[in-house]
Amino acid sequence: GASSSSSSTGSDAASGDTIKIGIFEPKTGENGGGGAQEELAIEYANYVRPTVTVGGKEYKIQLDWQDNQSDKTVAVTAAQKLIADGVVGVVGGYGSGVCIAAGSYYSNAKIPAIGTSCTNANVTLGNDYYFRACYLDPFQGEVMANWAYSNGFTEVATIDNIGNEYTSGLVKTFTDSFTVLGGTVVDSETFQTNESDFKAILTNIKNSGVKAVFAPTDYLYAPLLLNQAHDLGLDVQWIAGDTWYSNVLIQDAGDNANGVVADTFYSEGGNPEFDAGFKEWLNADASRKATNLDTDAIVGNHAVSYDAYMLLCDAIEAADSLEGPAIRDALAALDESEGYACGPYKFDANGDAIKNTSYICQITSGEWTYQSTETVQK
Amino acid sequence: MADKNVVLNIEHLTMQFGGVIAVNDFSAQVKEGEIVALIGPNGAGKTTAFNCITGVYHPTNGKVDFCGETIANSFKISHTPDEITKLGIARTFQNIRLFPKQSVFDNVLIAKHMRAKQNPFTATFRLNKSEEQRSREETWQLLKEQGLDKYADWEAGSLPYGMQRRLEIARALATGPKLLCLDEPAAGMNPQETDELAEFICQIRDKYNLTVLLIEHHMNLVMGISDHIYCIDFGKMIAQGKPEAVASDPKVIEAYLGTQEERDA
Amino acid sequence: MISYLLQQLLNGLSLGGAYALIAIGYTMVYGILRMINFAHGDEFMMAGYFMIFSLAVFPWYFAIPFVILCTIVLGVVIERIAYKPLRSAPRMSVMISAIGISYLLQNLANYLFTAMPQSYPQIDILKHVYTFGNISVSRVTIIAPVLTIVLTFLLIMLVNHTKLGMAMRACSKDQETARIMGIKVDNIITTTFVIGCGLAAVGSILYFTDRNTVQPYSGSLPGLKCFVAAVIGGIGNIQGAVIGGFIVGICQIVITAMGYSVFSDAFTFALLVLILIFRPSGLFGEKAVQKV
Amino acid sequence: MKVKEKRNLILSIVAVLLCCLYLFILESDSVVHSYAITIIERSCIYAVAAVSMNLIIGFTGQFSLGTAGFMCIGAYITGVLTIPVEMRDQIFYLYGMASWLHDIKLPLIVTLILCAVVCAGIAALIGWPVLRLKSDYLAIATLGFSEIIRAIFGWDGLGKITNASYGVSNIPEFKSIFECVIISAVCIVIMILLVNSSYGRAFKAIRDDDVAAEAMGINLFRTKQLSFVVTSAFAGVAGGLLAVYMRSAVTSTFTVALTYNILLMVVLGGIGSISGSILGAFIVTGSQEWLRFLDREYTWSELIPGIGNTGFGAMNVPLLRNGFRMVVFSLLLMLVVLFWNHGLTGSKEITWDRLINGAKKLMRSKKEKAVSEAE
Amino acid sequence: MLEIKGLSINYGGIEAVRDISFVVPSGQIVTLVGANGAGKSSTLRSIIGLVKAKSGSIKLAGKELMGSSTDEIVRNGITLVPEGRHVFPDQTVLENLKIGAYLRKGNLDEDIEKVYSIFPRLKERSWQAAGTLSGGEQQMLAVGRALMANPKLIMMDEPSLGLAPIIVNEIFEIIKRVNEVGTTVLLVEQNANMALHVADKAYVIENGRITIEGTGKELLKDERVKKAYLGTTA
Ligand SMILES: Nc1ncnc2c1ncn2[C@@H]1O[C@H](COP(=O)(O)OP(=O)(O)OP(=O)(O)O)[C@@H](O)[C@H]1O
Ligand SMILES: Nc1ncnc2c1ncn2[C@@H]1O[C@H](COP(=O)(O)OP(=O)(O)OP(=O)(O)O)[C@@H](O)[C@H]1O
Ligand SMILES: [Mg+2]
Ligand SMILES: [Mg+2]
Repeated sequence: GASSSSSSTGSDAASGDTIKIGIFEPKTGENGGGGAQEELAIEYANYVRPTVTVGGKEYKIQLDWQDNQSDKTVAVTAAQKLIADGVVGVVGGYGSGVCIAAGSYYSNAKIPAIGTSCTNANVTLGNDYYFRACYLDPFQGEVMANWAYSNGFTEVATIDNIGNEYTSGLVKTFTDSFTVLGGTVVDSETFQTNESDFKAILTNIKNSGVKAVFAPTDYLYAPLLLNQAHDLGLDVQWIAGDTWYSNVLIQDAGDNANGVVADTFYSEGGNPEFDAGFKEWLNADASRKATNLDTDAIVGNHAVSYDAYMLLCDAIEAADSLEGPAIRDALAALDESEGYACGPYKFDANGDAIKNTSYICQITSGEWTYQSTETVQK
Repeated sequence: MADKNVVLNIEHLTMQFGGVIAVNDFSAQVKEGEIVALIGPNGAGKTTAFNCITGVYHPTNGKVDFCGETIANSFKISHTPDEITKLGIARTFQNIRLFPKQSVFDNVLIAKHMRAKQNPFTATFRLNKSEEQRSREETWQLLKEQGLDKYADWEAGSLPYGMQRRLEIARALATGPKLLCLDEPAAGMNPQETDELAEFICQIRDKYNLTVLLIEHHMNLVMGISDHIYCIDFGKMIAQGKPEAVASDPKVIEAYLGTQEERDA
Repeated sequence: MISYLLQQLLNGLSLGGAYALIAIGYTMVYGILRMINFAHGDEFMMAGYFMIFSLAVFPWYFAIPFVILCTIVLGVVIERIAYKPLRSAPRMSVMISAIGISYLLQNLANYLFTAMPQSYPQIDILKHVYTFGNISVSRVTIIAPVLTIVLTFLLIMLVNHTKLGMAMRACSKDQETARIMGIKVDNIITTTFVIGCGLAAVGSILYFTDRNTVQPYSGSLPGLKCFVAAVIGGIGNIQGAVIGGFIVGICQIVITAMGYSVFSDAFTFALLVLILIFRPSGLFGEKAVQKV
Repeated sequence: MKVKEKRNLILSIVAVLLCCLYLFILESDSVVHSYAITIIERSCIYAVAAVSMNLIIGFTGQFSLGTAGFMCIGAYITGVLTIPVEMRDQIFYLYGMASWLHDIKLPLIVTLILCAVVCAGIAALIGWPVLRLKSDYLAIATLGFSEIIRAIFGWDGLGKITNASYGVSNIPEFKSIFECVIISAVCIVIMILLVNSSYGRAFKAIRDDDVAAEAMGINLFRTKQLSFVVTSAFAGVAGGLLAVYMRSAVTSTFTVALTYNILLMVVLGGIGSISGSILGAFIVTGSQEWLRFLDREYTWSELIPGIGNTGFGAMNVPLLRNGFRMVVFSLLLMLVVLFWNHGLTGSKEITWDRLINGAKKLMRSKKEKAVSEAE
Repeated sequence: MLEIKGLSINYGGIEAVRDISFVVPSGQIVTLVGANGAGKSSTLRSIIGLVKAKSGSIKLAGKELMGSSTDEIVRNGITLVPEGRHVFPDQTVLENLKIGAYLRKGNLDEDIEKVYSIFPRLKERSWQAAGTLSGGEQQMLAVGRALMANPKLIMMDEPSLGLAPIIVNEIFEIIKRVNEVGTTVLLVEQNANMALHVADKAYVIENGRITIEGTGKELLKDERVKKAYLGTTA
């Protein structure tokens, strides 16, 4: 099938009637998997909307992919490569660390960027040119604390991945909110990145006797935790963040995944039109489906990535310009409700999408099912 | 009570490796200006005795005095090989240990490092030019005297074997020793080369006022140049004295030399 | 409390068993080539992928030998391509070649199988969970240490009491002289890789069955730890590698259980450094005395 | 002899001027050239690290793999001391920054010197136990120390100072490419001077034969220690520079993989050759970038113009996709290791004489070819 | 039995051996003498296949060996006692002997006894690790190990190197005894005096070329040999 791609030769962004949009995602490294999913959604978005109109002229959009390898040193050069290629704006990426590393280069080059699923506050903080389509870590922590407390868990254990800003941020806000609500975190366990043996901490948790565990880790660790917990006979309510919301978890962890609760930016069914279109596009090409791990299930990362692309296009059209500062201003002023997977968008002073709802889903009998919508008043 | 003339005084030296007693209660004296030979069957402990003297091993028992200063004993393990070299004992090795990839000149120049007045800072920022200059000049001087100057740019490893032995001795001389210890300098040399070596050793002894301690299996060389011989077997001294006396000692013949008939056979 | 301790001990033993099997591979290759086979951890990772694919086709009793075979072939091919041409090259080049192969395997896995973790198939007979009161163990937890000890015993018999073992020991000391004895040194080295990779494959089955997912970098951290284990035990020494493996496994569990997971790797290394300071060639390593 | 020296001097001056000119061109429009600038900056920083590693591995023969650890120390020191004071509360939002440290902000040069001093001090301490070990044992012990250092910096007990494993971000970037290049050059020049001094000869003596070196009156331990301390100090500086380059310092950057990567540059360039290490750093960094085009999918019509209309033209090139670049990179690496196993420079320095002789040989062989073809 | 023709060996650019030809007749002791670095060891090492020769031919009983791998050559009945003994230090004396017979099948006890009868000292030490033997004992072991292969031709590279005079005598005794049992011997020696005494045939190698050849007795009387290799005192 035809895939959209760019040629690396053209240096001028608006050469002829094409412009370039940079895709800043990890294709390799620890987050390579997540990056691939987001790319897929961006590719779809590009398929849905292959052009923008500026100054009455229609420009074809070329996607310029650069792999940041989930590595901060590489992220800098990947960002520079995008800048050198003359992209109009950047979409991406998965994982906050790389975005933070690259962020200042975009702002120096006056190129607006829209974060997809980088949930750390520092991505947009103090950076005028970085925007973000998803919500922030503290919000998720609060949501999950609410859910846990209101579902009768007053004592929980937490599992933190040291060095992972996402996990640690969530654990911290969860702990704070949960304590304020009146619950106690009985046992807070930690592990290091790349660890794959969790029996020691799981045994500790088992020993502490809690009924629920909050483990907002990267997806990588989810099946490991669940399966090892099963082997140890640890039977608890697993609560996690958006990263666990993935059909692969059901594949990887099988029955052990039953009961897991996670929140997400987007839950399938939230926007039937988007779901249908994306699924159709996915199913049209076996290689796309393969990249999506052979399912046509839609996760939050798909939705926010799609939205990020759309937001950028909208801003370009709103600004009616290909100049970075103008697009940035248009993004800052943007207040749109139509055409996105995750509902209306508006950015706050930091450039973060103002979102106050999160969808909570649970795996029941081998399928993610929508549970409730949690809203937090800021 | 050190005799003024005694340069090296070994007392009851013992060196044990696990169950093996390589050197067993060995005592010896080396007087200034002498060439003293250490002979004995293979594995008798000659090289080990050298290693104790030069600080490579720390003896299990006994002590070694050099010019009145104790350089090795069983409790004090503070003298490392480099300190001993600094005190004035230089050595060569049974298996040649040059720096084979470096030039002949650099091989000798390295021996000057120890005595140059410098520290890493001055050396890095070239604040010790005169010192460096002097080291280089002295090295040239020595190479010329040893007839090695035409090889100065060669890689040491590519020298003919005999030259390598000679270079190793030159390098040892460059450290400015009072006592020179040679471990089988003639090993792997043919009789003619061995004769040349004998002459060479006598020459440098006179020229640099050296005392020489020598291990060797070539009896022609040993008998020809030594003033005094110690013979050891199983780490124990079995004979000592003037060459002729040792050569005719029945214990030495039995353990080491073999009878005349055997040699002629 | 007792059951808690017992459970943690079991965790440590099973982890240690898998580590030990991998550590043997390091030790054997080092013993014979004086070279750290940095790619060993990645061969182990590849074994994980092989299992995923073969179990999709075969029943487990075919899949397991098949995986072992594939890993062995991989190891032998690597040896032939990347190490054999460098027999007379400086040691450092061989080491870099090993690092290069390790890069290559990781990147290849990344390219072929994507960076997304793939779920490791469940081998039901290994996953059966036993429950004794408060303690739960899966069968693999028990099998790992037992199998390790049995295999080690067989291996030691092989090395010390067979002609092949004699030739292996000869090659590890002096390849040239071994050649003069009529030993086909290359074949012996290949055999060593066969054994090392076979054990890595078994280790990988035990390890991944317990951990359920494989991704391109799954091999690097266990690889490093097993290497540490081999050094702690005295590299080149099979018994040492096994004991080292158990020490590293148990320490890791203990430190993590105590809540210092930040320091679990650091502790392993600190232990290593401490052991090396007092025993510069590991616990059971041959003393490297330089005869002057 | 004299003429040659003069020629070489002139050539060197011309080369340096050309480099400066190139940098000026880049600098004059830094936005357009930003990609080239970052590649050069990164290469320079890695060159410092590679040369420093070569000092201990290539020149002193001590197989130490602690580079990443010392770079980590350098990066954190630089990070913590140079981020703008007003950003600090934001960055340390989890732990809060220690009050005594909160308002200390130093110029880059001062922090880099501090990096060097601190790393040297730590190296002196670490060196005391580990430098007694030999070859592989030393390697694994230093590797271990580097992991321990990483764990300490990632430990939340130090969160008030290091921001634990979240690292410090928003480090001010280089003012211009010259800042990075000049600092790197100065570091490398200092190491070259050291290597060519009497101490450098002592290093090489230890590398070639430590027993003989000791017999030459070289204090083994102190000399190894010196080499280790200098290596670590410059690794620290390289780490500091890297932090500025990345604009952040996080423990996860300084893993064993980083050490291997630098080792790769050293060996690729040629162990024991400083110019080789610099070359290695530029080649490894550069080629990873140049090969970027391999990472995305092409349709055949993009590669071979004119076949777009056939059905074939719309098909993807099956090989090119995510991760293929790194596969190619590792294959290239293996080829170099297998066919130039003494490194690109063959462990000798690149000199003008060598370059000119090489060029002459090339010309001659071409001429000969031309001649033989003519015949 | 062994016929070398036009053998040349290069190391990098250096020509170590240039166009050497000689024969080793069955049942005899042939010796190569020469100064250091003359190329004697290189010649032996290329015969056994450890060093690749540039050109030439090596024939054993009419069979071309050039280009075969070391183990094939050893299979053909040649073995080498390497310069510097090279026993396997961690293995016992007995194991070292068994490795010597690596290519042979069947019962070794008889052969081991035979070696023990030649070297009674080895029997006493059969359980000792070879690395802890004295130099002379190691040399005996190296020879014994080579004999275990039951070779037609045994090549010895400087067996007297670094040995005490008494042991040197013993070694030459052994060489004679080995030859008496019917093994052909190719001997390389610095100690020209003794070597020429035992040799049936001798060649002098200088700078990679054969310059003088003749029977042992002839060479002992040769003026050039006397001057260069036997020393003034001999
Ligand atoms: N580092 C060591 N560890 C164990 N044993 C040793 C060590 N060094 C020497 N020995 C043993 O000590 C004994 C004496 O060895 P030494 O090298 O001193 O003999 P030698 O007299 O020099 O013999 P040769 O003439 O063959 O050189 C030998 O049995 C040797 O194996
Ligand atoms: N591996 C090698 N690489 C390069 N040159 C070598 C190598 N081995 C030997 N040579 C060179 O080849 C020449 C012949 O060496 P060879 O060892 O054959 O001499 P030899 O007659 O056995 O001398 P010796 O009496 O010292 O044993 C010498 O110049 C030596 O330096
Ligand atoms: Mg000796
Ligand atoms: Mg020889």
